[in-house]
Parts: sequence; C-alpha cells; structure tokens
Amino acid sequence: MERRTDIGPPHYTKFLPPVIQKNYGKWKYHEGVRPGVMVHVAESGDKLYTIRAASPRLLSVQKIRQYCDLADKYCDGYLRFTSRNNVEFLTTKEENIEPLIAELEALGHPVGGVGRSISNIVHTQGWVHCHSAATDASGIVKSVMDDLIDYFTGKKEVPGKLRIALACCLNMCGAVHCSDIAILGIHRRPPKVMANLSQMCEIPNVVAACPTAAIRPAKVDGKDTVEIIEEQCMYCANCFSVCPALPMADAELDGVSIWVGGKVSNARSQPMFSKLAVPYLPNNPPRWPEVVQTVRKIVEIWVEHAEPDERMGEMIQRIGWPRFFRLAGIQFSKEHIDDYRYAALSLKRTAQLHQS
Amino acid sequence: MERRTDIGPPHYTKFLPPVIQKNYGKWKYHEGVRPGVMVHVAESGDKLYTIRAASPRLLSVQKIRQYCDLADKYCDGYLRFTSRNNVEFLTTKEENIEPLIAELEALGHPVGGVGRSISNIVHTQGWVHCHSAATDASGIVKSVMDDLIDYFTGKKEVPGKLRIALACCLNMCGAVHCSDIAILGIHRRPPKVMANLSQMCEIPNVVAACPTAAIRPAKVDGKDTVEIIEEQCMYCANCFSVCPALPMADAELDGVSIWVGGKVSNARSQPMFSKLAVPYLPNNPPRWPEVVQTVRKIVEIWVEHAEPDERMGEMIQRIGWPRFFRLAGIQFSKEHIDDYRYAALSLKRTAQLHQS
Amino acid sequence: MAEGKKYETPKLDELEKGAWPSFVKEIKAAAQKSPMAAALLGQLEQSYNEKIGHWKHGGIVGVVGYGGGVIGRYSDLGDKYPEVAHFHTIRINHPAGWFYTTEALRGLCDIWEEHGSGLTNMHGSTGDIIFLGTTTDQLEKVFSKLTALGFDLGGSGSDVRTPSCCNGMARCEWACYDTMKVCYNLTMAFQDEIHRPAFPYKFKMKMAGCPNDCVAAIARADLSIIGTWKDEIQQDDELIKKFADEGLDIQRQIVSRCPTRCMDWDGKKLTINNENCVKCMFCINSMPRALAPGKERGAMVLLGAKAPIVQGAQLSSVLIPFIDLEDEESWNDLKQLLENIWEVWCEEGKNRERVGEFALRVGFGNFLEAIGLEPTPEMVAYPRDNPYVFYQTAKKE
Amino acid sequence: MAEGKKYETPKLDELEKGAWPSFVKEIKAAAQKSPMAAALLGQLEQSYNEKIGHWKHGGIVGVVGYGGGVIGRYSDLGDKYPEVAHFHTIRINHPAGWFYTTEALRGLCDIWEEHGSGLTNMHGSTGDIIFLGTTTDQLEKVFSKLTALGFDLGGSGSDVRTPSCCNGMARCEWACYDTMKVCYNLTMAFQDEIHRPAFPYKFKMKMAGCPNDCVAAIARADLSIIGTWKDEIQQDDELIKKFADEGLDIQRQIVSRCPTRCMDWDGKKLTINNENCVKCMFCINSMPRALAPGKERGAMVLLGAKAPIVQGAQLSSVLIPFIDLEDEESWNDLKQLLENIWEVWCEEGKNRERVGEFALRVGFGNFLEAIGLEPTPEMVAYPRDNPYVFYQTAKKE
Ligand code: SRM
Ligand code: SRM
Ligand code: SRM
Ligand code: SRM
Ligand code: SF4
Ligand code: SF4
Ligand code: SF4
Ligand code: SF4
Ligand code: SF4
Ligand code: SF4
Ligand code: SF4
Ligand code: SF4
Repeated sequence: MERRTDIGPPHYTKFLPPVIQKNYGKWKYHEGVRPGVMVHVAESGDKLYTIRAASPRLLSVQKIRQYCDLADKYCDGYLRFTSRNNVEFLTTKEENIEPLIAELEALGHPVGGVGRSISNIVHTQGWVHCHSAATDASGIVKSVMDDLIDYFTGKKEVPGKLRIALACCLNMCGAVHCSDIAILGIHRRPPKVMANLSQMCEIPNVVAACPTAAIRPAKVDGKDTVEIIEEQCMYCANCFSVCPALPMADAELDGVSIWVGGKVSNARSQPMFSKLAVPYLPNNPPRWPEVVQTVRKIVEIWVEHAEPDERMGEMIQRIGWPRFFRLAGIQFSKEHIDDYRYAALSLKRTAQLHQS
Repeated sequence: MERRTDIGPPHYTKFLPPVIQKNYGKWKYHEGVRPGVMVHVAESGDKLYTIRAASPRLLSVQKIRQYCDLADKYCDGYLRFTSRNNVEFLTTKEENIEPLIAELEALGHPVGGVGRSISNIVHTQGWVHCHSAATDASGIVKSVMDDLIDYFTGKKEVPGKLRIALACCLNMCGAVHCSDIAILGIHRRPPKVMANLSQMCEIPNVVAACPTAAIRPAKVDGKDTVEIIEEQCMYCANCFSVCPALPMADAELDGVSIWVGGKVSNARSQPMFSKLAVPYLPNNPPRWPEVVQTVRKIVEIWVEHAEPDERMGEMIQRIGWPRFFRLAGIQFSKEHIDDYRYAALSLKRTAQLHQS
Repeated sequence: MAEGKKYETPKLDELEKGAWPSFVKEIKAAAQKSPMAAALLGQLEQSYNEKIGHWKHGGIVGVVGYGGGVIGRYSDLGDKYPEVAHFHTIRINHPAGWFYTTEALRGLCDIWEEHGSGLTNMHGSTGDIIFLGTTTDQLEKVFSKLTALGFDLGGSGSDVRTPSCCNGMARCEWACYDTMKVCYNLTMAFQDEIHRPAFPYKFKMKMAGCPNDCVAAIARADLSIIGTWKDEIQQDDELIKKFADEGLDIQRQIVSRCPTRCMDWDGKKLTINNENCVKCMFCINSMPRALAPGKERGAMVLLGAKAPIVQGAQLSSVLIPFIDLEDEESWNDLKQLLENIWEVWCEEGKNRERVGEFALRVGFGNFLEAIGLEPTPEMVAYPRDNPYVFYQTAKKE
Repeated sequence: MAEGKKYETPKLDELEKGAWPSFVKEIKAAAQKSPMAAALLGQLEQSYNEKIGHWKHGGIVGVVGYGGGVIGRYSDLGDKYPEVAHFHTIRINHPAGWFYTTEALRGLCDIWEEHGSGLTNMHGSTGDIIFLGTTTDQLEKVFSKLTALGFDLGGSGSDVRTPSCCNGMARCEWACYDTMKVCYNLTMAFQDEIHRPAFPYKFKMKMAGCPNDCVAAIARADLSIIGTWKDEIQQDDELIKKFADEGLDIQRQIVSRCPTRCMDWDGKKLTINNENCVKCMFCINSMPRALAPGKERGAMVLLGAKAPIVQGAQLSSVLIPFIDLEDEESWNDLKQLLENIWEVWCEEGKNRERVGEFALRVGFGNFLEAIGLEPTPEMVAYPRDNPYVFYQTAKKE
C-alpha cells in the first residue's frame, strides 16, 4: 500500500448527524431544557437536543467505546466533544434524554455544564506526561471538580458562567492566562545547572532564552557552562525548555498559584487576563486540600456577589480588589504588585477607589 | 536690612475676602448665574459671586493694575486666578456683576469659562521665552481662542467641559498629556551636533540622555563628540535639554501635532492620556490656520456627538475611533499606531469593534 | 498486549472516589490491557509521593517525512518502569468541531489499543486527539493505520498547529460565518506547514463563529478568526417584551451593561443605536431569539495571542476588521495574508519568537507595512498616547 | 525705564485682532515703559517670520544661597536685540489658591516695573508667579524687594517645585480636606528643599480637594493629594426629585454612567450602594446640593505623575488610600513619608529620573518596602497578570 501523507483530517461533514446536515447554518434559537441539556431549534422547526456529560479528558479506549455504545443506542451513532473537553450526545428524540442521562450517570459521567454553571476544567498533562510540570494536572482537577460538582450539575445555582483552567507550568498550555479562576503550577527555585550542560545544549541559546538576563556564560573546572544569577530568576523555565540540563523541579518549593478574573468572551467587557490571587499553595497530593478550599472560597464569593451573567473579573471590578481580598481572606503582598513589563499600568492611577 | 530667605509665600488667609474667611469650609452648594458667573452659597446663607474673565496669562503690570482697579471698585480689593490662568473677581454683591462684566469686556477680557464651556487654554512659553520650543505658544492660543470664543462666553452651548492645552515641545509643560484637545509643538529632525560639543557637555551624560539609544560616542577630526543614529531618533529633545550643543529646531520641519481624548478628573471615567489625532501640521504664523481649523473641527464633532457632561475621550470610546477619524476627516496612518513601551496594550485586543 | 506489572497506588486510589469522573479509573481500565498504562500508574504514584514529575526531554522522534505530530517523552525512572521508559504522544488532527461517528472513534480506539497505552486525551488543549504514550517503533504503524482510517497527524514544534474551531453553524444560531469550513479549508491548504516545522516558533489558528469566542481564539491563537456582523441587530419586539414580562430587568441587567451604552429601554420598547454597537453579543446572549446578530455577517481576523513564554502573554489584536469569508476572493486574501505574514516572520523573526511578539518588536506599523496592510483605526484600542513618533516623512524630506 | 527701540511687527499685529485678550497688546503695553519688552517684540516678530525660536540655554543664574527660582535665558540674537541678550525669568511662590489682595498685586507690579520687563505670567503651569525677563544684575534687587513684600522664590531645577492646590475650602463645597492649608504647610515645611536643588530631578506636589482634581494633580505632580471620603454620599431625596422633575434623565444620564453601577433609580428614589461607590464625584457634580460627599472626609496620597521625558508620561498612583490630614499625627506621617521617599530616591535614583520612574525601575513593591509602606490592594488597579514572580520567600528557604 502506498504511504499516504498530508491527507489532513477527515472532512467534518462525514461526522455530522443528519439533522445538522439538514439545518446547517439555519438554527434559530436555543433553550435550556434541564441542567446539562439544551435544545437548538432550526428554522425548519427541527429540534436538536444536546446532552453534555463530564469527562476527565484523559480517557481510556475502553471508555471511548462505552461512549460509542451510548451514542449508537441513543444518538444514531454520532457524538462530539466540546472545546472544554466535555462529551456531548446529540439527539432529535426528546424521549432519549432521561435514559441517556441515567446511563451516563451510572457510568460515572454526570451531566451538566450548560448555561449558568461551572463547566469542565481545561487542563494539561502534569505528572502524567510532561517534563515541565510543577504540579499534577488531573489530580487537582479531579479534586476541585469533586468539590464543585453541584455547580456543574446544576444542583446549586450560580449567577453565570465560570471558567476554571489549570496549567502545570508557566508555559500555560490552555487558557490559564484568561480564566475566571486559574490554577497554575509554579517553580520557585532557579534551575540547577547540570554538569554535562555543554554537551547537551548550545550555551548562547541558553543565555538568550532568559527573559530577565539571569543566565551568564561561565566556566567551571575549565568546562564551559552557565551560571544563574539567582536574584534575577523568576522561575519561568524557559531555559529548561531550551535546555534539558537545567532542571527546575523541586519537591518542596514547587506548588500552585491561584489566579482570578480572566475571560475571553467579548460579552459586556473585553477579554481580560487572569490576575494573581494566591501566590503560593503547596503541592499536597493526592487531593491538594489547600487548592480545593481556596478555589471553593473564591467560587462562593462569586456565587454570592455576582450579578446575573457577571464574570469573576467583572464582579471584582465592581466590588473592588480590596473587598475581594478581604472576602477571600487572602493577604495582599509584594508578590501581587506587578514588576514586569506593563507594571506601570497595573497601579491604581485614579482617585476612583473603593474606600470601604 | 537683614537679607531674608526661606520665608515662603504669604499666608493665604491674608488674601481671602472676609466672606470666605467667615464661611471657609462651610460652603453648601453652587449654581450657575449666567455664563461666566456662578454663586456659591454657604451654610450661613452667605453668597459669593464669582465672575471669571479670560486672560492671556502673559500679562503686563499695566494690565494687572487694571484688574486691581476693578477689584478695588467691585470686590473690596480681592481677586484670584484659576488653575487655568483665568482671573476671577469675587463679590458678595449681586448688583456688581453686570457693571463689572461691562468693564471687563471693555478692557478686552470676555467673561466665561464656567460650567459647560470651553475654558482658557493652559499653555507654555513658546518663542516668547523658551529655547526648546518647536512652535509658539501664545500665538496659537490666541488664534484658537479667537475662533472658539463663543464656546467660552456661552454664546454657543456645549455639552460639558472641554479642556484644551498647548505645549511647545515634548517636555509638555502643563497637562497636554491629559487634555481633551492638546496642541503639541514637535521637532521632526534629529539634533544637529555642534562642533564644540565636547567643550560644552559631558559625553557620557549626553549618550545616557537618549531614551532610544540613538546617541553614540564618536570621534570627528580626532575630537571627541557624538553621532546620532537618525533612524533611532524620535525627536524628543531630551539630549538637547542635557546639552545645548545639540539644537533641534528646524524652520521647515518643526510644527504642531494634535492630540485628543485626555482628561484628569475622576468623574465617570478614570484619568486618561491624550491620544494622537493629527501627527503634523505646519508652523504657519501668525495665525496657524491649519491648527485653528483642525481644533475647531474636533470641537464641533464633540459638540455634536457628546452626551451631557461627556468628555472628548469618553465620547470617542463610545462612538469609536474609526468614526472619530472619519468624522474629523483625518487620515489614519502608521504614526498613529504606538510603537513605544506599552504599544502592545494600545492594539485592539478584543472583538468589540465598531463596524459602522 | 498482556496485563503489566501491578503497582500499589494508595494515593491515586484516593482519586477514584468522588462524583467527578476519575482519570485514575481510566488509567486502571487501560492497565487491564496495557503494561504501559500499568507502569504509568506506578510512576505517577511515585510522583504523588515525591511531589515531583519523572519525565524528561529526549531526542526528536516522529514519522518519516514529518517533522511534527509526535512529542518524544522519556522516563527518568526507566530502569524502574521500563514500560514507560519511552512514552511518546501522538497528536492527531481532529475533525473540525470535534464531531465524530462512533465508527471513526472505534477505529481510533482499535489502533491505539494495539499500538499504544490505550490512553488518550479527548482532546488536547490545541484541539488534537492525543494518543498518550507509545514507543518509537510503533509510530509508523500507528501512522499508516491512521491514514488508512482517514486521519492524519496534527502539528507540533515550530509549525502551524492543528487549527480548531467552535461548532459554529453546525449547532449554533449565532455563527456569523462557517467556522468548520474555514477551519477545514485552512487545515487542508497548509498541510505542508502543519507537518514540517519551518517557522521561528509555533503558529496557531482558531476560529470562533461570534464574539462569544467559544474556542478562546483571542487568547490562544496566533491567528484568531472571530465572527461578527456589520448591520443592525435583528430585533423582535414582541419577544423582548416577553422577556421583560417574565421578569428580566432589561434596564438594569441589559441596557446599563452595554459597553457603549447604545441601547435605550423605555419600559416597553428597546431602541438600539446600532452605529455605536460594538457587537459584543451580550444583549443577544441574554435574549436569544428576541435578538440576533445582523444579516451582513462575516468575520474579523486578529493576530498574535499567546501564553506568557517568552516575553509575556498576549491577546490577539485586529488585523482585518471585516472579511466576508464566503467568496473566493476573500478566501484568497486570507491565504495570501497568511503567506505574507509567514514570509516576513520567517525572514526576521527570532528563534522562539511568536509572531505577535515579533510584530511588536519591529513595531506594529512596520509590521503592517511589511505584510502589505494599510493601517486603520479599527486595529487600535486607541492611537498612540506618547509623542515618541518616528516621523518617517520628515526624514525623507 | 525709558521706552526702547520700536520694531515693525506686522505679523504680531495680526494677533491684536479678535475677541480673545491679546498677549501682543500686553507686550506692547509693557514696551511703553520697558526697552526689554520692546526688544522682545522685535525678536518674536523675527521668530514669526523665520518659524524658529531664538533663545538658548546659558550659565546658571540665581540669587545668593538659592539654587532654584531663576531660569537663565539668553538670546541667540543678542547683537540685534541687546536688551534681551539676557532675559531670565524669576519664579515666585504664589499664595496657596492664587488669592490676592490688590495691595499685594500692586506691590509685585511695582517691583517688576522697576527691575524687569514688566511682563508676567499669572501664572506658570506649575503655579508660580512668573516674572518674565530680566538681567542677572537685577536678581538680588528683585529678591530683596520681594521678601520685603512677604514673597519668596519658587522652585526650579532638581528641587521641590512650588506646591499648588485648588481653592478647596475657600470656595468649594466639595473640598474633603483643607487643600490650601496643606499646600501652605508643606511649602513652609520644605523651604530648604524648594530653594536648594539636591534631588536627582524635580519633585512636584499638588493638592486637589476632591476627585474632580481641579489642579490636575494626578497628571502633573510627583506627589498628588486628592480629597475623598469613606462613608456614604449625603443624599437629599427631595432635591433629587426636583432634578428629575426639572428634566434630568436620572436613569440614562446618571445611574447608567456610574463607573461601578452602584446606583438604582426606580423613577422616584435613588438608592446608592455606597460600598461599591468609588467616589468618582460624577453623580455629585450632576446634582449639586442634592448629593454631597460623605462626612468622614480626608484625602488619598498618590505618587509619580510626570510628563513624557525621559521614559514616557505617567499618572500618579495610590500610595496612601486614605489619610485624615486634620490631626497632627497624620500630618507627621505625611512629612515622614516624604522624607523616606526622598531618601531612597536620592540614594538610588539616576540623574533626571523622576521618582515615579524610579519606583517602577526598582519595582513598586520593592519601592514600598524601601519607604516603609505595607502593600495594599488599594494601590493597584489589578494584581499582576503575569506569572513572572520573584518569589523571595522561596529563595530564603
Ligand atoms: C459547546 C461549546 C462550543 C464548542 O464548539 O465546543 C459552546 C457552546 C455554546 N456557547 Fe460557549 N461554548 C463553549 C465554550 C465556550 C468558551 C470557551 C471556553 O470556555 O474555554 C467561552 C469563552 C469563555 C470565556 O469568556 O472565558 C464561551 C463563551 C460563551 C458565552 C459568553 C459568556 C459570557 O457572558 O462571558 C456565551 C453566551 C452565554 O452563555 O450567554 C456562550 C454561549 C454558547 C451557546 C449558548 C451558543 C449556542 O447558541 O449554541 C452554546 C451552549 C452554551 C452552554 O454551554 O451553555 N458561550 N463558550 C463550548 C462548550 C464548552 C463546555 O464544554 O463547557
Ligand atoms: C476655579 C477652578 C479651581 C481653582 O482652584 O482654580 C475650578 C473650580 C470648579 N470646578 Fe473644576 N476648577 C478648575 C479647574 C479644573 C480642572 C483642571 C484643569 O482644567 O486644568 C479640572 C480637571 C479637568 C480635566 O479633567 O481634564 C476640573 C474638573 C472639574 C470637574 C469634572 C469635570 C468632568 O466631568 O470631567 C467638575 C465637576 C463639574 O464640572 O461637573 C469641576 C467643578 C468645579 C466647581 C463647580 C467646584 C465648585 O463647586 O466650586 C468649580 C467651578 C467650576 C467651573 O468652572 O465650572 N471641576 N476643574 C479651576 C477653574 C479653571 C478655569 O479657569 O477654567
Ligand atoms: C498537550 C498539550 C497540553 C494538554 O495537555 O492539552 C501541550 C503540551 C505541551 N506544551 Fe503546550 N500544550 C498544549 C497546548 C498549548 C496551548 C493551548 C492551545 O494551543 O490552545 C498553549 C497556549 C497557547 C499558546 O500557544 O501560546 C500552549 C503553550 C505552550 C508553551 C508556551 C508558548 C508561548 O508562546 O508562551 C510551551 C513552551 C514551548 O513552546 O516551549 C508549550 C510546550 C508544551 C510542551 C511541548 C512542553 C515541552 O517542551 O515538551 C508540552 C508537551 C507535553 C507532553 O508531554 O505532551 N506549550 N500549549 C496541548 C497540546 C495538545 C494538542 O495538540 O491538542
Ligand atoms: C514656565 C513653565 C511653562 C509655562 O509657561 O508655564 C515651564 C518652563 C520650562 N520647563 Fe516645564 N515649565 C513649567 C511647568 C511644567 C509642567 C507643569 C506643572 O509643573 O504642573 C510640566 C509637566 C509636569 C511634570 O513636571 O512632569 C513641565 C515639564 C517639563 C519637563 C519634562 C519633565 C518630565 O519629567 O517629563 C521639562 C524638561 C526638563 O526638566 O529638562 C521641563 C523644562 C522646562 C524648562 C526649564 C526648559 C529648559 O530646559 O529650560 C522651561 C523653561 C522655560 C522658560 O523659558 O522659562 N518642563 N513643566 C512652567 C513652570 C512655571 C511655574 O513654575 O509655574
Ligand atoms: S503547562 Fe507546562 S507542564 Fe503542563 S503540559 Fe504544558 S508545558 Fe507541560
Ligand atoms: S527560569 Fe526563566 S528567569 Fe530563571 S534562569 Fe531560566 S529562563 Fe531565566
Ligand atoms: S513645553 Fe517645551 S518649549 Fe514649551 S515652555 Fe516647556 S520646555 Fe519650553
Ligand atoms: S532627540 Fe531624543 S531620541 Fe533623538 S537623539 Fe536626542 S534624546 Fe535621542
Ligand atoms: S463562538 Fe459564537 S458561534 Fe461559535 S459556538 Fe460560541 S456562541 Fe456559537
Ligand atoms: S451587542 Fe453589545 S454593544 Fe451591541 S447593543 Fe448589544 S450589548 Fe450593546
Ligand atoms: S478639586 Fe474638588 S474641592 Fe477642589 S475646587 Fe475642584 S471640585 Fe472643589
Ligand atoms: S460618586 Fe461616582 S461611583 Fe459613587 S455613586 Fe456617584 S457616580 Fe457612582
């Protein structure tokens, strides 16, 4: 057989259920049906029900086949995944909804995440697959979502959408930099310079990799290597990405920081970056209780104070950062004050101030 | 007589009219009386009328004495100047208002600038006194205010306050960087290096003065001097401030740029910097018609489109920069796009966009 | 494959409890058949005990003729967990919109059960199907079976990364252009650029059908295409009144939160000054069916988003305020623009410098000039607020 | 002095026309008595013809024992206009709030008619009385007469510049602290720092009685003191209704423009959620008397504003969110803070580096530490949005 290359992905139309093929581009509106389920109504009057179920994203082929069984049974053999890694079952038959949900729940995949709710946590590899990780991803996600499950399933009501993301290092695979709540793995020790560095890496590349010019060429025992000016290192690990001979991980100092108030949608307010809330929490596997509690606390503040469809960042702008820190019981510290490139613009350059 | 030093200014209380001394800190409210006149009412019921008259700021002692004559006649010998260099006559006698105004107008000092109006232009020295000037100050101010006089006197109504400022070079003495409309003198030629530079200035200081590192030490005919990397010069004249042997002025290339949308008050919106509207207009003394017309055009856009008490920058945010440029008939160009330190943040980083 | 060695995993076992689906259960399920998955459990448990990861970089691995699509990964405990000594992932270009038939999915499962750990990510953060963990010798086999099934690898390294999009017209009434079509067409147009890294750094593309941006395009893609419209919001006054009657406080909840305050509500009728509407979607989101995007629909193209490495995170910013994307011409314009961008960036970009960082380093105005676009006020949030202008004309005079 | 040489000034004469008061008329008036003013007309006309200025720097001039207060200025056409070959300005510290008796003003006029050009600026942009143009030999004479009249020089060069303030409690119902008193007291407390430049660069102070900031303190002063309050806005519902009855659209014009949307208007009653009020003054400005600042009044202290030279313009940012400024203690706190700031800045600031640029260069957090202030969230618009944190604690561990 000829080796085929550059064929690209299958054409998407092959994978669209007939009701979508028919009504493609001709949807009229959608409505919530119950938590985790919505219906889209087409101009033709056709209806498409979507049942969204939680997924850990890390899926075994066994589980995928189970999804397939359900899709074959209830959805004519079609299903999809969402941009937040949930799985969606699509059916035109309203009567399929309840049995499908029952089976999904039996399988351990609660239904929810639609409309005003807390959806899946977008996350990354962590200790499961990445060399760069300062924390695990899946373990924290599991622990946090176990705790927030009622906000996913709709058992508890929330004022709007809240997006949580996790990245296990500053590379921030995913959208940690723009999430309502972001959990970020962090190193807090400068890289160790391995003895064989010059065999593994080009020194000028390594020096150039550092955004804060913390790396200098050096000689040790007559061998070319680099040295790290520790005060200038802010632990970004870019040097490690460029050169494996500069490991960053540290069992005691690595951990997690918590960020709040980012968003990407353009609704009402413009997209915003996430801002530092908690500079450091320890790695405490398997259930990272400090992280779980902090996230819950922040979620609860939002649930209590946000107006309808108000995102975390919008709410904080309205009630003020001083109040947010007070409510969350977080100590404001030097770390919270920006000292990087756009630091000037992060200062309170107005007399508009929440005094209470 | 002993030489007195460090005595500081006279104590302000000596200069306060009795009604102010009595009601100091006990004013209750104010109201407009007629254009250029307001009344402040104290808790005691006392009333203080303020009549504000235009001033060119550059005043002869003769004129100041004429002011004094009027103040003696109508205001018990008290008067003040404002933070925008207008002169204010303060009286408790309502009946003094009209005759005072008549005399002020006869003297060539129209009354106005209170409340919703265009007040005096805060400005600087220009060719009258400064070595750094890329344009004149007083001449442009006079020309622009002659043209806008009806907005000062209240003959024409305006939606709110509009603050115009002028600075004759990038040092921006005044508040050009935060004004609704700012007129800014600009050089557009790199400094000339005078032959005697090393006698007049310390070369390391000169080199260090340049924010864009456009100045390099050099030798010419064996003499120490500097050279200017022309492409790196953005004509800020900081080098000239540090070293007189680097003159910037150029009869043909100097001129004026126009900026819009700045403010300092914290009402509604936070303080904002002025933004570039017109990158260059020629120096065309004595009446700078291009500048006068451009300012008028911008004022008219504001008068037509602003909501009550909406400042220029607030209005533009609402109607969009594309529309502003269209209305003003200004060609948007590369110069308008920031390329300095915070350039990244000046880009349109949202899908929120005025499409029409 | 046979079942592998079993490890005690008391820490991980904790994560089988609780209501959220458990990734540990998934690994255990895979471990039923895959010794790799079993070893992964062992190494992961050790990480949980030691609070440190055990993966390291290694040599570049891949399939013949491709430079991207596989992430080489090695255990630093290879002696202890030999099954995961090599544990590469394969990135497979997902179908636009992440729709599948069960048939296709089962095909993928079969391949991966035979040639890898049986563990996947559905999906990776860029959008790919991730096959999580295999050895170098399996790569070609996986590849040939994948292509037989109609799938191909996605991007990795300094290439075009697998484009992704929201489900757009497939299921959303707000899609202003056909995201899935554009995503597919761009993917096909740039197969070479996806498979053979030749850029200074990665280049991502994401398409969202409207400003809600359900794929986070503005935050995560070097090229972000976001749907919008030019004309008036479609408005059904009857249905609006219904929302009001049902208790929506239109004044407080909608009108006074419009970013440009371009709406008025007199208690009965909603009036939108569409000239000042910035198409934020908020009012439409809040009253679906009663309000809808206009009829003159299309997209805007933005450039430059990225995560913090190296110079700091960026959001994409407007490059083309409005493009139709339906006709041939606008489609060619878009492709031409991309080629211009890559040409300039490849020529002058530094190693590991994303295109957004590059454009800022050379100056956004200069960048526009180099790629042949006229500057327009739509590209800026505000014109420059500093007087440090490199007046070019003057220099030439 | 006798009348000087007369110059033809056709260009300048144009500027005698028109409704706005003419500076040319002022110079001509002065020229009646002052040959300097007459020569100024000549040189200025030449500038108008040539489109170029004719002043140059020169040696530092001043009065004995002072380093500031006089700006030396020389004509580069000294041969042609010998009367303005030397044409220095004198900066005189104005009385706080710019209030005068005619007696004091006449005294100033007499001095300047005798010893200078007879031309002034009432006032300079920093706030000083500017005596525009005299020769070096006149400086001491002017100075001794000024002090006899009770006036003193203002700042210039790298010193504390003449502090200025809005008229505050003298005439404004919104003044939240006594701006004129604070201005005067600071001026008197730092006479030495005003008169003898010893800083890396200039240091300006401005006081505004409320967030309307009628002296542009936040834009123009290294130290900006701006009045504010802590408690609830004072509210008179009757008067509010009157505004509504008289046609003010309270919902659209006021409530929906409140920056934190903390007001509600039900058509009859205005409800302010004062906890979320950021004291912007807008609603108060719009309904004077009906609304007024609260009763627990004071000020906030902000640091760092400046024009663009050298690193770009800055606005001041919050240093002390609230300070009473009435009692001795808070007054001492403020003075102590200033001294701490100057000490650190003098120690580590570079030549021509304003304190705001300095604080940013060393990092605002480090700067706070150095001056002995605890960081608080009131100091930031938002906490850092990049992960580039120099974790200090970790290093010490
Ligand atoms: C299925 C999905 C797109 C896909 O192709 O996979 C999707 C689908 C819809 N989104 Fe979304 N959004 C999806 C991810 C997103 C994202 C991206 C993300 O979360 O990473 C965003 C941007 C989030 C952000 O700003 O950080 C997003 C921001 C929105 C918004 C704006 C919310 C806001 O007010 O800020 C709306 C409008 C709304 O909810 O009122 C929206 C509305 C919708 C609607 C109602 C559109 C429609 O008519 O079909 C869809 C159902 C929404 C729901 O879940 O309630 N969708 N939506 C994604 C589901 C993810 C999930 O599993 O939970
Ligand atoms: C006299 C003066 C202070 C002084 O000590 O000299 C003053 C006095 C008053 N200001 Fe002011 N402001 C004065 C300069 C300013 C400045 C500074 C400047 O222009 O450089 C500002 C900031 C301007 C800016 O934001 O760029 C200023 C921003 C305000 C505002 C906020 C306006 C806004 O909506 O942005 C108010 C409130 C209002 O007008 O509603 C205000 C209101 C007032 C009130 C009504 C306060 C009062 O109750 O007495 C005073 C009469 C206002 C009027 O002229 O309509 N004053 N006011 C200054 C008169 C200057 C002049 O001759 O025109
Ligand atoms: C697998 C994945 C995370 C996940 O679990 O989903 C991932 C994993 C890695 N990313 Fe990523 N990135 C992944 C999506 C992202 C995203 C999100 C996106 O694409 O939408 C981002 C943020 C957006 C962006 O590109 O800026 C992202 C930003 C980075 C960065 C920082 C780039 C920057 O310019 O700031 C790096 C660092 C680098 O390139 O050296 C990085 C580097 C890496 C490396 C290759 C680290 C390395 O040096 O080996 C990781 C390999 C992990 C592994 O063991 O497989 N990854 N990475 C995602 C790709 C899966 C897929 O193809 O679908
Ligand atoms: C006279 C005055 C302009 C006026 O006509 O009102 C003035 C005039 C000069 N300024 Fe200024 N500045 C004057 C207020 C300002 C202000 C406004 C203010 O103080 O509120 C500013 C902006 C605020 C600030 O300080 O940042 C200002 C920002 C500058 C700068 C840029 C400083 C910066 O950090 O960006 C310079 C450049 C320098 O210091 O070398 C400068 C330099 C100068 C020099 C000394 C230029 C020089 O190198 O000789 C000018 C002397 C002119 C002359 O011939 O007398 N002047 N200067 C103002 C002082 C009068 C007074 O004492 O009342
Ligand atoms: S965030 Fe960092 S550690 Fe996590 S997958 Fe991405 S590169 Fe790896
Ligand atoms: S971790 Fe980042 S800051 Fe530290 S040395 Fe490496 S590249 Fe530089
Ligand atoms: S703005 Fe420039 S030219 Fe004008 S007075 Fe100030 S320093 Fe002189
Ligand atoms: S004018 Fe400014 S940019 Fe040009 S050389 Fe002088 S200091 Fe540098
Ligand atoms: S981005 Fe817009 S078009 Fe796409 S799914 Fe989300 S709401 Fe629909
Ligand atoms: S789409 Fe947004 S900007 Fe446009 S009218 Fe609705 S809320 Fe306002
Ligand atoms: S700043 Fe405030 S207190 Fe001072 S004059 Fe202006 S409005 Fe009155
Ligand atoms: S002062 Fe400003 S923030 Fe406070 S209620 Fe009034 S408008 Fe709102």
